[in-house]
Formats: sequence, C-alpha cells, structure tokens
Amino acid sequence: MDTILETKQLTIAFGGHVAVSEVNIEIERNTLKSIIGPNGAGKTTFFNMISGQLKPTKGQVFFKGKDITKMSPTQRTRLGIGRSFQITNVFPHLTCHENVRLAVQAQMKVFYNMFSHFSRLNEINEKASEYLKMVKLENKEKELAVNLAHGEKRKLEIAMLLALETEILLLDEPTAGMSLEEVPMILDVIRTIRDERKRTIVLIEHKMDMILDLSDSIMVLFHGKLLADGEPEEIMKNDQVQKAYLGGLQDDAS
Amino acid sequence: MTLLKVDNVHTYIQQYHILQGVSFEVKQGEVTVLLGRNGAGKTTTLRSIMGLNPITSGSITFKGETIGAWPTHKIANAGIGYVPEDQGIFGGLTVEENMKVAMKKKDDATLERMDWILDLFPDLKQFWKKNGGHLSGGQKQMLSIARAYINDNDMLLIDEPSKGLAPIIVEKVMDSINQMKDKTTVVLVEQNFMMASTIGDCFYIIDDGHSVHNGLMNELKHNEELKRQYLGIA
Amino acid sequence: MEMLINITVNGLATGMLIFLLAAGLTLIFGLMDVLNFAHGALFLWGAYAGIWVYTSSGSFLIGIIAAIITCCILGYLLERFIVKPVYGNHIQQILITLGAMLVLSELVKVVWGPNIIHARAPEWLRGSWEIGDIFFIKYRIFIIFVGLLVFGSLLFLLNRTKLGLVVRAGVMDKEMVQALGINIRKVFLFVFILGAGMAGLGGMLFGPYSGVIYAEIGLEYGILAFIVVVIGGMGSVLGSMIAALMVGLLGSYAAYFLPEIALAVNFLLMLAILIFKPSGIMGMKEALK
Amino acid sequence: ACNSSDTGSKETSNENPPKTTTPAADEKKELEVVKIGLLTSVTGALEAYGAQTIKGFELGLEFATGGTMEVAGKRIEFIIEDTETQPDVAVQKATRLLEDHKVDFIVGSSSSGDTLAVLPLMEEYKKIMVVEPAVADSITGSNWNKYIFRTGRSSSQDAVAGAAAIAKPGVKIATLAQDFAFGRDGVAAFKKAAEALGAELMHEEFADPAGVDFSSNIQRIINAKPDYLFVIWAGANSPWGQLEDMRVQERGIKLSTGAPDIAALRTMEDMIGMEGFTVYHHSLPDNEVNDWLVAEHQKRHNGEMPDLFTPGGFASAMAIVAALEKTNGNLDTETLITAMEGMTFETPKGPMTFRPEDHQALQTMYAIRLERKDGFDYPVPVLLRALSPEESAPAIMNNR
Amino acid sequence: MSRLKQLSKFKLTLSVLTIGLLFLPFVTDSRSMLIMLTKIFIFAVFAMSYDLLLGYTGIVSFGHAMFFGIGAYTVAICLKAFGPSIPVLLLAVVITIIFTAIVSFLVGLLTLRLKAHFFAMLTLAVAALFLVAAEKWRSLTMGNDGFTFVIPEILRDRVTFYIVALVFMVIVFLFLERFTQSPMGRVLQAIRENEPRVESLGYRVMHYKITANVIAGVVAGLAGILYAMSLRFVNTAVFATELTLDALLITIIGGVGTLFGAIVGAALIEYARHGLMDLASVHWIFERWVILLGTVFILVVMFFPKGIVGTTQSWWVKRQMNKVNKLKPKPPAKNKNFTQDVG
Ligand SMILES: Nc1ncnc2c1ncn2[C@@H]1O[C@H](COP(=O)(O)OP(=O)(O)OP(=O)(O)O)[C@@H](O)[C@H]1O
Ligand SMILES: Nc1ncnc2c1ncn2[C@@H]1O[C@H](COP(=O)(O)OP(=O)(O)OP(=O)(O)O)[C@@H](O)[C@H]1O
Ligand SMILES: [Mg+2]
Ligand SMILES: [Mg+2]
Repeated sequence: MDTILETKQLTIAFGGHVAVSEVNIEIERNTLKSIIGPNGAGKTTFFNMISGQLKPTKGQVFFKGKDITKMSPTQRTRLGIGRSFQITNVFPHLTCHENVRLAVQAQMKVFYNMFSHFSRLNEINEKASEYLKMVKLENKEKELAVNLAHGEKRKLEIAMLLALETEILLLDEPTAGMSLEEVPMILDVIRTIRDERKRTIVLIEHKMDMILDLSDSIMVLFHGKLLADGEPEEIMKNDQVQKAYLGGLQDDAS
Repeated sequence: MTLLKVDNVHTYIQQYHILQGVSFEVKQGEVTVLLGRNGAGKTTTLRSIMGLNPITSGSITFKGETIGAWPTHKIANAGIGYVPEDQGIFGGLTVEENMKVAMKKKDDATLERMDWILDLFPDLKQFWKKNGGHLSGGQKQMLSIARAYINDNDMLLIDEPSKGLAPIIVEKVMDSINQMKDKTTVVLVEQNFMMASTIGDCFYIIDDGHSVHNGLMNELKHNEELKRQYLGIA
Repeated sequence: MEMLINITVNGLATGMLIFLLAAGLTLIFGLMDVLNFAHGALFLWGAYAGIWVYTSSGSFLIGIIAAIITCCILGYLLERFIVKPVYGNHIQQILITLGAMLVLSELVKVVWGPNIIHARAPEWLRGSWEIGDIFFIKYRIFIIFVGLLVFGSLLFLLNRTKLGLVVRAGVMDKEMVQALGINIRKVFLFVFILGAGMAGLGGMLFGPYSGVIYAEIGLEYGILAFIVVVIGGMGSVLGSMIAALMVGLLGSYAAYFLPEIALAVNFLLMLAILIFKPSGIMGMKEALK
Repeated sequence: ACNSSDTGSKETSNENPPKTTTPAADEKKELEVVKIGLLTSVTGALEAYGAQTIKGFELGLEFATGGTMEVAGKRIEFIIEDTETQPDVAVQKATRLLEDHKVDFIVGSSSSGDTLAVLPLMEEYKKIMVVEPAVADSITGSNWNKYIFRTGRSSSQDAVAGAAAIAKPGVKIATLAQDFAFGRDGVAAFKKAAEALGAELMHEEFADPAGVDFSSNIQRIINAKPDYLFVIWAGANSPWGQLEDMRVQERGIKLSTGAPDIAALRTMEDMIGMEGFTVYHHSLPDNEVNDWLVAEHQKRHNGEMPDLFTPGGFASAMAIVAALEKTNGNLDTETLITAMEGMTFETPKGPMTFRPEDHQALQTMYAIRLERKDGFDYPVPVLLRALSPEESAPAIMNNR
Repeated sequence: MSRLKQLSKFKLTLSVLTIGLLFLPFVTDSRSMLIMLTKIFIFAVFAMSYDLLLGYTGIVSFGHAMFFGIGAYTVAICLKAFGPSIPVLLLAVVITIIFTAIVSFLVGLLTLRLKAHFFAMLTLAVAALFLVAAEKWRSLTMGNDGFTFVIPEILRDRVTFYIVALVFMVIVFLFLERFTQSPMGRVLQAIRENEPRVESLGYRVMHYKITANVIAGVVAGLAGILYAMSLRFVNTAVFATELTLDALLITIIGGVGTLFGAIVGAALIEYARHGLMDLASVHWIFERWVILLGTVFILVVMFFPKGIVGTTQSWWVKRQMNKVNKLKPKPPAKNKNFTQDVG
C-alpha cells in the first residue's frame, strides 16, 4: 500500500478537553477517504492539525513519509496539502475572480513578483476563470465575495481549493448549505478527481448517501477517538456507528 | 389562522434588486418550508421579515400588525425568534453568555425551557463555559438554535438548521420542532429534503427573488415534475 | 522607607487620576470598539465647565456635577451626530472624531479664552496630613478614593448586569443582537454617554491635581488614555486600572530612582507589556495571533 | 520696498530698494510703504503669547510714530501671519511674507522652534528679523546670522537675572526644570551665572515636561536640602501646587523662579513670598513709555493690563522705527544693520541696546518678590531691584 | 472595453496635470505657492507610504513619523556635519535607506505578533522612544529647539527644489501604483482581508508584511529628507505623533487604499488650512479656522465615506454599471476602493 498521509498518536487538547485523542491513521495515495462522526467529534480539529492551523499536543503527521508536524500551514500547502474550510473562509472584499486568482497564483509559484502588472498575467487570469466555471460561478466573477449567498460562498471555497492543485485535498463539509440541485454538481467534480486517481481526497461530510457513494474507505471519529476505519459497508454495519451517529433516519435520505 | 403574511415584498440590497415580489402566508401551528436553489433569495426573505434587510415595497403582517417598517429589535420582541444562516454566534462570549444575552426573561418557564434545551443538546451543557468561537461547526449550529428556543416566541425563522449537523442531531432538531408545534409556528429554510419533507406542512418555492410555487408538503413529495424543475431532485 | 511610602502613594494617586481619565475610554473604545479621538475633548470640556462652575459657585461638588452633566450632554450629541453613523468602521471613526476633537478643543478657547486657567482644590482638600516624614496630600487621597469608587461601580455595572455582555455582543454582531430583541442603538448611546460622563469627572478632577487647565490637555492626555486602555487589555476595567496604576507608580519610581530614563519609562513599559503580553495585561487570547 | 498698490512691483525686485523719492504714480499722493511681517502664534498652544505680542506691537508702532504710522516719510504697514506653532508652517508663512508681501522686516515669533526654522530664510532673502519673544540661546548663538536682532530676552538673560536675584557666596541652590531644551539650556546658563556669583549648585532636577506628578522630583530636592530652589518652567502645567503641598518652603527651602504672565501668576497663589526675577510686569518699570503703554492698553483692550510679552512686541516696533529714523528711511538692509548694531532705543522697560556682536538687546530685568497686593486678584511681583542691562547681559555665544 | 478607455483617460488627465505642475514655476512667481505645493508633494509621499500600510496591508501604525524623522535628522545632521554638498546628501540618502529599512524590518517583525490596536500602540511607543532620544541626545540634535543647516547650492533655489519634490512624488506614485497592482501587491490586499487564509494558500505572510513595512518605512524616510531640506531646519517635531496623525488624516480624507487619494488628501488639507486661515480678514469667524477644519473632516466622512477619491471612484463605477445594465445592475467590475475596517 502506498501511504501518502499518516498520523501517529495524533492528539490535541484545549485546556482540559481532549478534542482529538491518539489517532493513528494511514491514507492511501489516490483514494478517497471520508471522515464521519458526531458534532464535536474532532473532525475539523483533525484537519487543522494535518493542514497546520493547529499544532498537536502529542503525536506526528507524516506526508509522503516526511514528518511535517512542525511545519507551518504555508509550508504544508507548498508541499501539497490543500484544504477547504467548514466555516466559509474567503477574502470578503475581493471579487470571486480575485479570490480564485490568489490560489492560482500560489499554485503557479508567482510569489514575489513586485512589478509586472496583473492584467498582463493572462495565464493566471484565465485559469482562475476556468475554476470558477467549474463550480458554476462564472456569472459571479466580478462580484465581491461578501455579497454571495451562502451556497455560492461554499462553491467559491471549493474553487479556491481546486485551484491550488495540491496532491491531497482536505474537504470539510463541502456541500453544507448547498442546494439540492447543486450538490450533484460538486459531487461530480469530486468524483471526477477521484476517478482520475491522480490525487488523494479526504472528505468530512454528514450526508451519508454522498459518503457511501464516493468513499473508498471511511474513518469514524467519536469523542476525539478513532472508533472505526474501514470499507464503507463495514462501517455501515457497525452498531456503535449506527447508534452514536446515524440515528434511525439515514434510510429516508433521498 | 394566518400568523404571518408576506405580501409581494421587494427588497433591494444596495442597488441590487434581490427580492422581486415574494408572497406567502404562514398559518399558526404549521411548519412552512421555503425551498429554492442557492442565491434564490430565501435568506433575504427571512432577513426582510426580521427587518435586517429593509423592504422597499409590499407588506409584512405579523399577528395582524404591519411590521414591515419596524426596527429589528421591535420585530424580535413582537415574538419572532431567528436562527440565521451563519449561526450568528458571539464568538468572544461563552456559551452561557450567548444564552444570557438572548434570554429576555428569567422566569420559571424560561428555566424550564433551558432544561429542555440542554437535554436536547447535551454538548452545550458540556461546553457551557467555552467560548462560542471555539465550538465545532455543529455545536455552533446547536447553540444558535438553542438561543432561539430559549424565549417564548410565537414564531421561529430558522435558516438551514441541518447544515453541519450529524444525522442524529438533525433528527433531534426535527423532534424539537414537532414538540413545539402547538405553541410555536415555524418558517424553515431547508436544503435537506428529507428533513423538510418530514416536518413541513406546506412549502413555498422561491426562485430568482420570486415566490413561484406553493402547496402542501405531501403533494410535493410525490410531484416529481416540480421537484425536478425547482429542486433538481431526480 | 518613608520616602518609599511617599513616592508610592503619590504614584498611586497619579495612576488613579490616569485611570479616571481613561475609564470612560475603557467603555467607549475598549468595550464598544469606537476609536474615539474626541475623548480628550470630553475631559477637556469636563475640566473647563467643571472648574468654571466651581469657581463661580464656590462649591466643588456642584462643579463636579456640572462637569459630568456637561459631558453627558456632549456625549449624547457626539453619539447621535458623529459616532452613530460610523460604528464598526475604524477609519471613518478616526477622521470624524478627530474633526470633533478639533472643533471641541477650539470651542473651549472661544468660550473661555486661550489663557491657562488656574484650578485649585477646595479648602477642605488642600494641604496634607503628616506622620513624621510621611505625608499624604489630601487631594491625592481624595483622588484615590474617587478612583476606587468609579472602579467599583464600573465593575458592578459590567459584571453584575447584562450590559457588558450586550455591548460586547453588539460589537461582534450588531444585527444578531437586534434580532434577539435588544435595541442596541439605545444601549450604545447609553454606554457612550456613561463613558463621556466619566471623562467629564476625570477632567474635572484633573484640574486641581495639576493646578492648571489648558486647551491642550485634551490631546496630551487623550493619547495616554488610549495607551492605558490598550495595554490594560481592551475592554477590561481591571486591566485599565492595573495599567493606569503601573504608569503612575512607574513614573513616580523612575523620577526618583532613575531620573535619566524617566521620560522614556512609560513607553518602555508599553513596549515590555506588548512584547511579553501582546494582548495587554488583562487581555484575552483573541487579541493574539 | 515696493508700492503698496501693486503694479510695478515685479520690476522693483527687493534687492534694489528704490531711493526715498519716486512717489507712486497714483493721483493721490501716496507715501512709500514700509512693510513689516508679524509672524506669531495666533492659534495653537502659544496663542496667548501671540496675542500679547500683537497688542504690544500695535501700540509700539503707534507710540513710536506718534500715531501717524509714518516714519522718515514712509508709511508703515504690517501683516500678521500665524505660525500655528509649527516650524514648517512658520517657514511657509515667512516665505509668503517675504515673497508675496515683500516685507522689509519680520518680527516674531512665539516659539523658538518656529523662529529657528525661519532664520535661514532671512539670510536667503537678506532681510532683517527682529526676534520677539522666542528665547532659545541658539537664536543669537550657533544658529545666528547677521540679519537677526532680538528684542526679546534670551534664556541666558533669564538665567543671569535669576542668578542675580538670589546667588551669593555660600548659598546652596538646587534647580528644578523641565527635561527639554528650554529647561536644560536654562539650567546650564543659570549654573554658570550663579557660580560666577559664588553660589554652590548642589542639585539639578529635571521633570517630565508632559507630567502631572512632580512629587518624586520634589522629594529628591527635599532630600538634597538646598537653601534655594530655582525653578525654570515653561508651559501650562506647573509644579507650584505640589511644592506647596509638600511644604517645601516650610522645610526652609526658599523658592525662586521667573515670574510668568498674569494667567500663570494666578496659579502661583502658593508661592507668595517667593523671590525671583521677571522680564516684565506692568507695575515694575517707572518710565513714560510704560505709563503710556499701560494707559493705552487698558483703553484699547477694555481695562486689560499689558502682560509679560506685550512690552516685547512694543519694543520690536520701537526698534524698527528707531532704525528707520536713523537711516532716514533707507531700507537697504546693510545700511539698516549698521544702523541697528549698537543702537539704543526706548521701550516700556527703559532703554535697550542691540549688542553689536550678536544683536541681542540688552535690557533691564527685575528682581522681584511675589506678594499679595490690594487691587490684584493674583500674586504680584514687587520690585526688589532693577537689574541693569549690563548686569543681566548674557555671554556672547555666536562665535562671531 | 469602455473601462479601458476610462482608465487611459484617467492616466491622460494625470499626465497633463503633472506636466502642468512641472511648468507652473515658469508661469507664476509666487514662491509661497511653490512652497505650499512642495509641502503638499512631500506630505503626499509620506501619506502614500502610510496608505501602503493602512490601505493595502491593513496595518495601523501610530508611529509612522519615526521613519520620517529618521530621514529628516539624518540629512540635517549629515549636511551640518560634513557640509552642504551633493555627495553628502547622497550619503544621507543611503544612510536613511539603510537605517529606515532596518528599523522598519524590526518593527515589521512585530506585526506578526500583534493585532491591530496593539501594533498601533507598539509603533506609538517606538516612535515616542525616538522622540525622547532626539530630545536627550542634545549634542547632536539640540533637543526640541532644533537646529538649522545649509543645503547644497543647487537645491537652494525654490523652483529647483519644487521640481525635485514633484518628480519624486510622481516616481513614488508610479512605483507604488505598480507595486500594489502587481501579484505581490494583491497578496498584500488579501492579507488585509484574511490573513490566515493567505497562509493556507501557501504564501509566507511574514515576508509580505515585512516587505510592505520596509517599503513604507523607506519611502517615509525619503519624504522626511525632503521635508527637512525644504525647511533647512529640523527639530523633534518630526517624530511627533501629530505628524503620524497628519499622514493618517490625509490618507483617510483622500481615500484609504487608493494611493492617489494621498495626493488629493494632502492638497485638500494643506489648502483648507491656509485657505480658511486667510479668510480671517474676511470675517472674524475665520480666526477660529480650526473649528472649520474640524468641520471639514466631519463633512468628508458624511459625504465621502470612503474618502474623496474612494467615494468618487465608487460613484463613477456605479454610474458606469448602471449605464451598462439598467434593468438589473450587475455588481461593480473592479472594486479596489473600499474602506475596510482595520480594527
Ligand atoms: N449584500 C449583498 N450585496 C449584493 N448581493 C447580495 C447581497 N446579499 C445577497 N446578495 C445576492 O442576493 C441573492 C440572494 O441571496 P440569498 O442569501 O437570499 O440566497 P439564498 O436563497 O439564501 O441562497 P443559499 O441557499 O445559498 O443560502 C444572491 O444572488 C446573492 O448573491
Ligand atoms: N480552538 C479551540 N478551542 C477550544 N476548543 C476547541 C477549539 N476548536 C475545537 N474545539 C473543541 O474541540 C471539539 C472538536 O471540534 P471539531 O471542530 O473538530 O468538531 P467536528 O468534528 O468538526 O464537529 P462538527 O461536525 O460539528 O463540525 C469540540 O468539542 C470543540 O468545542
Ligand atoms: Mg467540523
Ligand atoms: Mg441562504
């Protein structure tokens, strides 16, 4: 098995509260892994430690075999770990296009260009437009991000992540608040990436149908602990998961 | 009895004409669901009712009074609770303080409701002294709902409560709405069709700033055509 | 030993005075997050109006009341016409309150003339009590007393009532607070007036402390008030108190023991606090990155 | 050096002043005009001083010309410009006076910084500046140029006067001053003067100029146990109340300082009995000019008395008129300088003389005691002895 | 397409204006006007450097005067000590650049640790320490009395100096304009918006903030050199908080984040000051012109909430948009001019 991301004894505590506790996980290259778990289980926190927003109190994170525990978010992004945020996290007073363009610019490693005028950098501009089109935001290109409806912001968030073209994509509830009609579109985007088998995706979601449809494997967090990790069917059969997380309604989901 | 009547409301945000004639009625004791795609104007509709986005024409009547031009706090005090789309948690305040700010009275009924809420969302009890900003996404959503439940409101406007909630909590929220039904009327914006169809009594579809269709939820459940047209559900 | 007590008491009193000047700003800037550069003008007006009424009526207490009332009225006008349209926008706040500052300071000169004005403590607060080589200047003890009183009432108001919470919540998300049925405009107005009134009190008490009042105290001590609020930790009354006392005491000790660096000591203190406790003395973690 | 009414002004550049004749070609027979720019603080922290200078200057001109505003066949006009007590504004305004108004003299200004900033311009434009009342020693010291005359007294003069008032062999003196240029200069000069008179300077104390609490400084002075405490203070906040509160005088330390203007004297209730010096108080000089000034000032300014810097403004006007009389209206700068060097002229403080070396006007200063006096609602400086111009002459510092 | 034309129209106007200003000294001989314009240019540069921090990076500084002061003292001390020659002036420029770069680098490091108000207070403290140092090091600075000095012969002429200042301002404007429009400049604006997010896109925020600080510091230092040379005098006022407040006011009045606003703001404030004061002879009320100046500030906020240039720009853009699409107006195309909350 070709492991791209690995955590060892990954733990973090806020004050006395242990949000993530000794999680050991290996994620195989070019697969899609989902993380599920009740609210407050530590899913987002787990992401934060992988992408570098939070420093673990204990344990390590390995990316392609390299210990990245001490690296800053910037360094990790440059290594190839990209993420989207659960609470929409964009540049509110820049236009959609500029938002995405910043991601493209980073991906193309145009970091310290002080003097060429932006309008000259056609390639960057075009690429940014492409990504916007991919998430069906092409008609909002020139709109300031603050003025978007909630679902639109979510799409922008995803476009920014895609534009980074990182080897691994961490998606934190990408479809929360997205309308029924748009979810399949995002699903398609994710599915395409998965099917190309060129990148690794880690997905946090509460929409079980979607998870079952996409995942190669699922891990379950519960009170910060790794409760289960395995094939989708296996997980769905797990009693504890049923009780603690799903309740009785998942069958009704359309 | 009609509790809330929204009649041909138009709302501008800056120079943009966002709501272009939204009308609907909410009957006492019913759960009315607003549906529609992203950017259709659902949130703006709720905000207009709350007086957060002032309407430019049309009228909004609540309990027989025209509240369209009232300031927000007066509308809230008339008995409308609001769960905003972005949760509106005061990040620098603790969970307790968030609840305290929301609490209008401190009588027995309120304390009783408080107990009920904490039973509903034990997470809040666990993190009672924690900063609202440090909660997980779902916990924030719970807190936001809890804040609206704490007062004795005649009506609740709830914007996408299920987003970010684990299925088991979604179930609880649905339960809670059902439990309150006799006292409190609910206007719900929801993308989770399972949830909407389970607890909704009637529905309105908003599209591009207009209310385009309405009916009973039971009808919609079986009207594949409508679902496909407006909701993209095949 | 006696010397040390003298210096300490004097430093404490100066610190209290600074606290009184800054207390209103703790509300207006610390809590309500309004960069009110006109705060100095408020205590300037408190000083002038208060001292004027005091000298013409002969009663110090009436003077204090006049100072507070004047500043409450000014506070009301400032909030309604100057600050209200710019809540939440620091940049506009800076410009508009600086404008108000210029207007108000200059108006002081129009009303009371450009000369410095003598301000003396009332008979019953003049002189000092002496025990051997230790002496307590009466007016300074009085200042310490008033400072503690104001401090206590502020703590009560903010910690025992919902007011502090509501204001903080209102600053974070005004719309949401309104949607919870609170008339945040009124709350802000009230707190602003309260802060202005306290500035008036501070200004009035400043007069006899320094012996003179003049139109420049607004800017001079306005900046000091900002410093105290920030290094105390935004919005923390206790923090402002500690910061003010530190400034007072350190100034006093430095002037005695290290006169060479006395001029720089305030700023060194500020640097030290900001470097070692970047969110201020009583600041919450949010202030940190 | 041009016609007041304009037209030919461009041709008559200010470097070649026309000779006394050539009347303007107007139908009315116009006199040639001498223009004086009065550069002073009309707003800002020193506004009150500026107002005194202006009033004094107006009255001085009137007195000197006998009310005609004419001298040696020329009419005198003056233009007031506000420096806002900011050096850059002072430069701007001075240039405007020199360029646009083409003034022949500049008088000013209230602050040393403003004045210093203007000094190079005078050299550039080769026009005379009568400095009044800025005190910095460097104006007639290191930054001096030959176009600069000063009717105001310098820091050193203050110091010498202050020393003369109290320093004697065997007297132990401590100083208290604010920790900035004015205070440091003043103390250094005072020390020199007082030591020359045989006194011992045993302690120097410098206080934060922006402070409100000086008790630590005072405490250190008390510890040092001097006979006298000499205070050099400028600016609004003052240590008097605290000196009283800490019973400095009761501990046998006599206080001494320069008596300030009337507004500040009001703050010195606690200093009654203090012996020191002053530049001016309207009750001190005994001469006709002063009598006229006091009478006229009251008449013009509804009963108000001339204040600390009023006679200075007056003197600067007197100096200019005297110089013009001496050159017989010749406005050539070099001629004027020659005329003014060593010139003695009348002022409300008696005769002053521009010392040829550094153009500092030597003038009478007054040793005084603060006393309560009937008819005054503030402590009044009462004359102990007039310090003659020679006695209060400062050292020459311009290395000429 | 039409926007492109607009843009070039704007540029054309600017060029014409610049050329007009260049030739101004040859048509008027009012030196006091030249001095006033010179001062406007210098303050415009100072304010532009401030705008780079405030408007483009979201950093509030209350101590920006320290760089200005460093420049002013460096040139004054050099010219006084080594005589008024061009090589000495160049030496002063080099020293200023090095010194301001070092100080702004160090101060910039602290922006990483401190948030808005706290950083503002820190800069206030650092600048105040410079002020105290200038006061205390009297052998070098003569304290707050200050000292005069002589500048190199060829710059003594006000016209020459005017042109130097004008050219300097234009160069700085073009330089900063280019910089803020560059990819790097855009990252700065993103930092102002949402710093952690920039990090997670893979940018090293520290490098950008420090770069902005250093550029702003050096430019302010150069403005300080010109300022001192225009006065031929320097005192501790160049370190005063009031000076920073001036820069702040100019930037805000002109429009935060517009660069050009700094020029307009400097002109407006300077003109308002003197214009109002000159009216004193018209009516006594203008003797209290400070009141009117304060009122101008208040009115600017009320009627030009984004500053003069900022508000005009948005008004213009909005008008264009309305023209293009009357029925359902689309949002503004390019909106770099907004007032952002810096707190
Ligand atoms: N402040 C604003 N300025 C300009 N346009 C806005 C603003 N707020 C919302 N809009 C626009 O109004 C439209 C309706 O927004 P609204 O938030 O009501 O949609 P919604 O139906 O709630 O969508 P979602 O399901 O994504 O939450 C969107 O197209 C949005 O871009
Ligand atoms: N910065 C923080 N400070 C303190 N506690 C925190 C912080 N961040 C997260 N927590 C706590 O850690 C726990 C895990 O939070 P996390 O956001 O990872 O949950 P989650 O699994 O993503 O939940 P959700 O599905 O609701 O988003 C929660 O109880 C939360 O309150
Ligand atoms: Mg989460
Ligand atoms: Mg919405």
